[in-house]
Amino acid sequence: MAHLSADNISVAFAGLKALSSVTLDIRPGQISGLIGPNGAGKTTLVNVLTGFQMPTEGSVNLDGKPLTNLKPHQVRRLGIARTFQGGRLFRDLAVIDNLEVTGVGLGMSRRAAVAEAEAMLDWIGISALGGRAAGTLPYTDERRVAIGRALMGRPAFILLDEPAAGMSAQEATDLSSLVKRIARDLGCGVLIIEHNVGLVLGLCDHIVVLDSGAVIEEGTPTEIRQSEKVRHAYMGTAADTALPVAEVLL
Amino acid sequence: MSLLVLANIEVRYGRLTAVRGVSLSIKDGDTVFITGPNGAGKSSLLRAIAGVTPASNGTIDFDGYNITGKAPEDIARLGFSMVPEGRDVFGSLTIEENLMVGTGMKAKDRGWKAKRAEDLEAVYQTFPILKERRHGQAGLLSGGQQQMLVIGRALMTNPRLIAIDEPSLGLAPNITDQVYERLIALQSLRALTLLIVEQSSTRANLVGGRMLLMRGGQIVLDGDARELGNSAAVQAAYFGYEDH
Amino acid sequence: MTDASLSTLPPALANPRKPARFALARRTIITPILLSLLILAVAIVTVMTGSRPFNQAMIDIMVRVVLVVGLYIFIGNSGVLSFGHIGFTCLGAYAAAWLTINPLMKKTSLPGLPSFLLEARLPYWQSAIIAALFAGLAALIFGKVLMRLSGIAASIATFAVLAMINTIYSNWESVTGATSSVVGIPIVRVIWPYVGAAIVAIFIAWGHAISRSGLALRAARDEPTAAAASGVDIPKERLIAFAISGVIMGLGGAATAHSIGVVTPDTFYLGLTFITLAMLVVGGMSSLSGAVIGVLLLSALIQALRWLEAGVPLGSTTFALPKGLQEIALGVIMIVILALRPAGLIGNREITLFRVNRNK
Amino acid sequence: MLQIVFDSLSLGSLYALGALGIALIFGVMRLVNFAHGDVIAFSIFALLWPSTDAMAIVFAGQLPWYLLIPFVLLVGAGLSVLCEIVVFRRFRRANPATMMIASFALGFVIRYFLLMLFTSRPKSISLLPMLSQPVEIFGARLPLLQLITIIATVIILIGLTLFLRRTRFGLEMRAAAENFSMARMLGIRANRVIMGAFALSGALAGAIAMIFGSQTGTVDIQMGASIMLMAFIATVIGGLGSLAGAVLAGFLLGAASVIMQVVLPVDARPFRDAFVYGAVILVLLFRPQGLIAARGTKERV
Amino acid sequence: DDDKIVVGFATGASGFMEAYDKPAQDAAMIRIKEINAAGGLLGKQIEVVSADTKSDRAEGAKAGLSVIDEGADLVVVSCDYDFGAPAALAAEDAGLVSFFLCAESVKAGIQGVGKHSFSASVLAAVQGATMSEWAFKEKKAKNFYRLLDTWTEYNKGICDGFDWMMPKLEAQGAKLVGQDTFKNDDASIAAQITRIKSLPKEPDAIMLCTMMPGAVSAIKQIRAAGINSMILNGSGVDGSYWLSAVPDLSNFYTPVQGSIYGDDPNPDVQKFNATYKKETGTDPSSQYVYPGYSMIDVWAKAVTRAKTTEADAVVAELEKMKDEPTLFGPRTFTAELHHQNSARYLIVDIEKGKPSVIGSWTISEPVPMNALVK
Ligand SMILES: Nc1ncnc2c1ncn2[C@@H]1O[C@H](COP(=O)(O)OP(=O)(O)OP(=O)(O)O)[C@@H](O)[C@H]1O
Ligand SMILES: Nc1ncnc2c1ncn2[C@@H]1O[C@H](COP(=O)(O)OP(=O)(O)OP(=O)(O)O)[C@@H](O)[C@H]1O
Ligand SMILES: [Mg+2]
Ligand SMILES: [Mg+2]
Repeated sequence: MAHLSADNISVAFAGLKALSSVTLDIRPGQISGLIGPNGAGKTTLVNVLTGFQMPTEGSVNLDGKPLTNLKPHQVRRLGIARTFQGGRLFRDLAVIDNLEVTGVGLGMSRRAAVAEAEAMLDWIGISALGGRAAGTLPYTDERRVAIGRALMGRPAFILLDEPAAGMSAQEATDLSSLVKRIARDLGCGVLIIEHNVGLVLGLCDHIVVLDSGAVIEEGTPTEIRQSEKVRHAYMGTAADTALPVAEVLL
Repeated sequence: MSLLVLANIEVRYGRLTAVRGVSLSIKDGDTVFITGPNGAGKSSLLRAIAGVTPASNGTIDFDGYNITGKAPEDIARLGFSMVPEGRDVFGSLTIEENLMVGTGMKAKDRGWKAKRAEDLEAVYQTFPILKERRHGQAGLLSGGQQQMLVIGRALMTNPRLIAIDEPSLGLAPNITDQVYERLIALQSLRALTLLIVEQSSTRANLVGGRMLLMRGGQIVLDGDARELGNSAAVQAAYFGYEDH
Repeated sequence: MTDASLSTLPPALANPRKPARFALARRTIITPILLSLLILAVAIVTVMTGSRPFNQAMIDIMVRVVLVVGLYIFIGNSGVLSFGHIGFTCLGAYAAAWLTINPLMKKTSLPGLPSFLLEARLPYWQSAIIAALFAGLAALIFGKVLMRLSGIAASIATFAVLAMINTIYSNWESVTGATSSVVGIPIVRVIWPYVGAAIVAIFIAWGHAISRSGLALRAARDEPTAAAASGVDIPKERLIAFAISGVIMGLGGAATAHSIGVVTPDTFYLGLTFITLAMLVVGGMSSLSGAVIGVLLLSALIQALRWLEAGVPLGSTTFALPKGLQEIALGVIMIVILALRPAGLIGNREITLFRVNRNK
Repeated sequence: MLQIVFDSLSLGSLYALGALGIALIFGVMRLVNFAHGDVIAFSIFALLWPSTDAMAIVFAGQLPWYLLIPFVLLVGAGLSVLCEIVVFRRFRRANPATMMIASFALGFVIRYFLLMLFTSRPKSISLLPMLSQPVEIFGARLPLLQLITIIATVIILIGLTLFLRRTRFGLEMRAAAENFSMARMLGIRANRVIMGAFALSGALAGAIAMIFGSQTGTVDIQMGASIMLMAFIATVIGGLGSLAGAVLAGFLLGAASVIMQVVLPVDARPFRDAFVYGAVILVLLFRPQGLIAARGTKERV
Repeated sequence: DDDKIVVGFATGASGFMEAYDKPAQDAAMIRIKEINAAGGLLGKQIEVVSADTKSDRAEGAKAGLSVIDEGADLVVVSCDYDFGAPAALAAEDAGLVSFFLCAESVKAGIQGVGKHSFSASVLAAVQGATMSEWAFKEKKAKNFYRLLDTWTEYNKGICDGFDWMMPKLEAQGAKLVGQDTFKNDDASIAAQITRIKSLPKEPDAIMLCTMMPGAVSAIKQIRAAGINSMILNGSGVDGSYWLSAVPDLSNFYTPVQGSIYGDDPNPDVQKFNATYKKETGTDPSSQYVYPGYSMIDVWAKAVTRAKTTEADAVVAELEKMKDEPTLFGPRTFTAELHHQNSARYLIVDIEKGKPSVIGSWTISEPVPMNALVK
């Protein structure tokens, strides 16, 4: 069974240790959460997993085979997709073409790529946006298009970097159910970075907490919620107020 | 006394009208939250006040001056500080340089250097990570760190009114708490007026103050944040928003 | 890629309905057809006037169309400004010269040519094809090295290529005749071959634009990071466009050579680089229609200004612009157009029958 | 040997000064200012009366040096600021290619304006003739002018760097350069700041014009073009946005050119530039971000 | 039509070439006026049509076609070979005689354009050969240094002539002590100068094969470096307009076809200079005005002798000319060469910034074809 793992990853930027010996597993159909304070190294870890950042130490493995020296596009072709903290849509292209690009990048014909892109927009529930230029979309829609783009070619893994940032409670709820469907219906292994604790707790099977580049806690949502360490390092009042949302989802 | 008065503001992007006829008056020292669903026109409204996307219609008064159609720098110099959505850090400058950029307009005042150093220390206290990285390049900060930086930078200009578009964007929950604590402290310290856009009303419920709910480019609700709470009216406003 | 047994894949996703074959081609082919018709119309008017200088002027325009469309293929789709493409035009022009000049003349003027070239004397259309391929090959080789670069570094590197080609061709006495004009190239003064070359260039550019490679390249133009994360091999897609545009630039070079009958290295240097780039940008850098219309409009403008400068009879007096004002006016008009329409006259749209369409 | 060093430095300092002027504007506006070369030409033509005769009619060229130099610098600065106000201001939001073509068109306008006034024929002018005397230092003989050029370049570089790093104007300029509209939201009078940058760049163009004019004794409407090209290349291989990089690369280009001239056999010397440009490509391949990568050129994902 | 003869000028009336084409064309007009005043050519008046090449090659072809369409019997093209060739080729195509106003490359003629094409000036190689032989013979220069600006064919042509002459002089004791190249627009030639300075002894003469504007820059830098060798040049540096740039320039020699300095040994040249001034308002700025005059002169003679303007007949008459006298020295055309491979040159010497004719020189034998076409 497919299995993406980061083994003992360390990354240093000119003296700054962004990650130290982080190990992480992602499995198909599972939703893993990655949380932690600002600057903990979450985005950096995703960058390492997708070939945008060379680790100083450690390796990334897909089914036991190392990916560490591959370029981003090669990693993507192996079925590891991601979104970005900023939207990074192809602003001048139509929404449908944004998705098509990934299809084409993965080696589909344009015909096949269009077909899949249409189906994908439909599946996400944003077919109406297909013809819009991506540059004019409001924030939330941008996020959903980005997810749709990452799902093209139905990758085995998808890594989402703060997909719910700036969303209202309602929109976050919608997003949660989309992520669940991705894991369940597409069998994707999902890694989600979020500061919306309620959403993460309600959604994930497994959560990893980073702080200053190191894993400080790991476990099920319940375990994480009860962890004093996590509460101290990360959660503020949000941990309490956000709970109702999580409950709704569960 | 009203610090900011908007009369019938309209913002257009080509054929699309993002803000339609918003009138509003904000008192000195107020805390005002603007919430509302995606695409409601919240950011557009702020940008119009700041003079970056000039309003196509209506008038804006700030501190007794008519600032309609004025250049952003002139508006900023009157004491209106804006933190736009998305992180507009000056990536190639150091963190400390970023914080200093907006402090030049006070250079005429007496003792401004001491005041500036004080402000800087205060920002560093709120966000210790910024101090730690003060000579580092701002563009390399993580998303949340950049958000701290832009909020700190706006505070450094010592504004009368600070308008923040989604302050919690990308911030860890405990940092968000700190940001609010700091803002509220400043407010009691020197009557800072707050104009905050937040997607969700949760924070407004917690902090209190006035809450406006925007939808479709208009203000559809205006009331006390705690009173409105999760009231049916707010729910209606959100759910009245047909998603797609 | 996914373990199908694990998931209950929604049927629409498992087996999406493909659009009809060539749907995209059929939807967009109207653009190159309209552009070609436009060019044909110009040519027909030219032939009807029967004026030789006018015919020559229109031949020039056709050559420019080829060159600017060649530029568009790379610059328009990749967003990387290239200052080097006219170098490939130079290669094409000299290759055409080598292949078509009377061997007797070549033996005295270009004695350093390899014997198969010394002996060669091909009809112009064959030489044009070989010249185009030769330039394309050179683009492929240079591109292989350069396409790793992006942004302004890539622009400068392409400029360095141009400067190298120019320096070598300006000094390699026995093969290129150095800075002196190489003459003896058969002059083709009929407009049709040039029209043909322009139309071929337009269709190749269109074919590339709707190809997978064209789409991927346009995506990478906006957001290289996201494109890489979408599986796009950016250097490779750039290289494809670079090589194809190299071919077209080479074709344009051959056309230039046959249109005036002489080639010199400095014809293919900064002046031509800038005027072609200007035509592309003024027309609309990221649109094929922009490329073609940019050439036609700017050329028409230049022609009109020249005509004004030469003097136009206005009733009993002649109205003439002072000498030199033509260039100044041209510069001013370009600035005004760009200030009003920073994305160029056409923007990033394409003309179609029904309405102006957003670029695919 | 020492002679070669001085030869390299004196050629390099011209490129370096040019590169500074270009880097300054590029830093502020992402504008590759192709009109810079024409500002250089204009500054020196301002010393002549417009006339289409072959003989130059000197106008301000006979001023004493302490008036002459400020005059030329002012002309450069003034024209440059004028270009900003009349043309470049309208292109704040345009993409770099559009701006570049606009600058090229503007350069074209300036060039043909000069051509209309002065014809295309190069004109001669004797500027600061006292600087043509050779001087001897450390056993190397070089014209006084070259020595002054080298020293002036170094001083200008240091002064400019300090100015941009240490003063508020510098900070505001760099901020405006990076994000124009955000800078304005922070109360920066961005238009003035940018005008300041253009003035500096124009004054640098004036300085080059002075030096070049005194060195060659010729004024020619094309004279700025080749320096401008080399300067542009220097700006890029130096590391965009890095003034020190631009200067370093300017000197290196000068050195490369001089050294190739010295070491190449006579038959290969005409191909000198091909070698120089080959070296440029190599540098770019190994350091695409430039010799001295400016901060902020690395974009993080 | 038959009541007039048309001369078409496809020359640069604007842009870079204008500075060179216009004066020569003005001189040609003077000759045309004279002919018309004297009753015309074959009894017909000469009419002039012109088209601007905009100093651009592609425009040049158009300009050529345009004057041909207007019925030109003679097509006069740009001074420079590279810029004139497209129009000349158009004329050749149409079977018309073409004349380059002052091109000095052998290709401006049979070897480049074709058998109906001529140049009004003298080959650049003759200038290099003249100067070196003259310097050796008259100035007793022994050690020569060769400095070539690779920018144009014209520059190379001067040095080709020098290269052809040098072995002959070496047989008599001269010596080539070094050589170097530069490019016209090089911002500095410091490295080249260093090479000269590192010679054990300053050379007696530097053969400087270059043209404006780089020439002034090179001369100035050479003198600024303290090198006082005699500098030998081609005609391209003739004119006093640039002398202010190198104050007190001395030991500087240029070959010219006629003197613009008022000291030409031939009084008719002085008369021409006066006419030129009357017609154009300015004195001739360099010797390059003169070929324009000689050109119309020889062509008109050929037409008169052929009694037609028909190209082949006129060419045949031109090719019969041997030492045909003109105001600016004799002219010879043959079936092999439509250009002067030998000429009487006046030598202009500049001392303390003052130019004056100090003698004349004709090379001992014409430059042979194999030195011209390499
Ligand atoms: N390219 C880089 N150069 C230098 N430092 C970097 C670089 N990339 C990241 N960092 C630093 O590494 C640390 C981890 O950054 P990262 O972006 O991974 O944090 P994060 O966990 O995603 O934070 P956030 O929640 O704020 O987005 C931060 O301190 C950041 O400044
Ligand atoms: N630059 C622009 N060009 C065109 N349309 C725009 C532009 N900016 C915003 N819009 C449109 O204006 C409307 C209002 O946008 P605005 O950004 O003000 O909403 P918002 O309330 O801030 O939403 P969000 O919560 O997503 O930030 C949206 O429909 C948006 O698509
Ligand atoms: Mg992050
Ligand atoms: Mg918003």
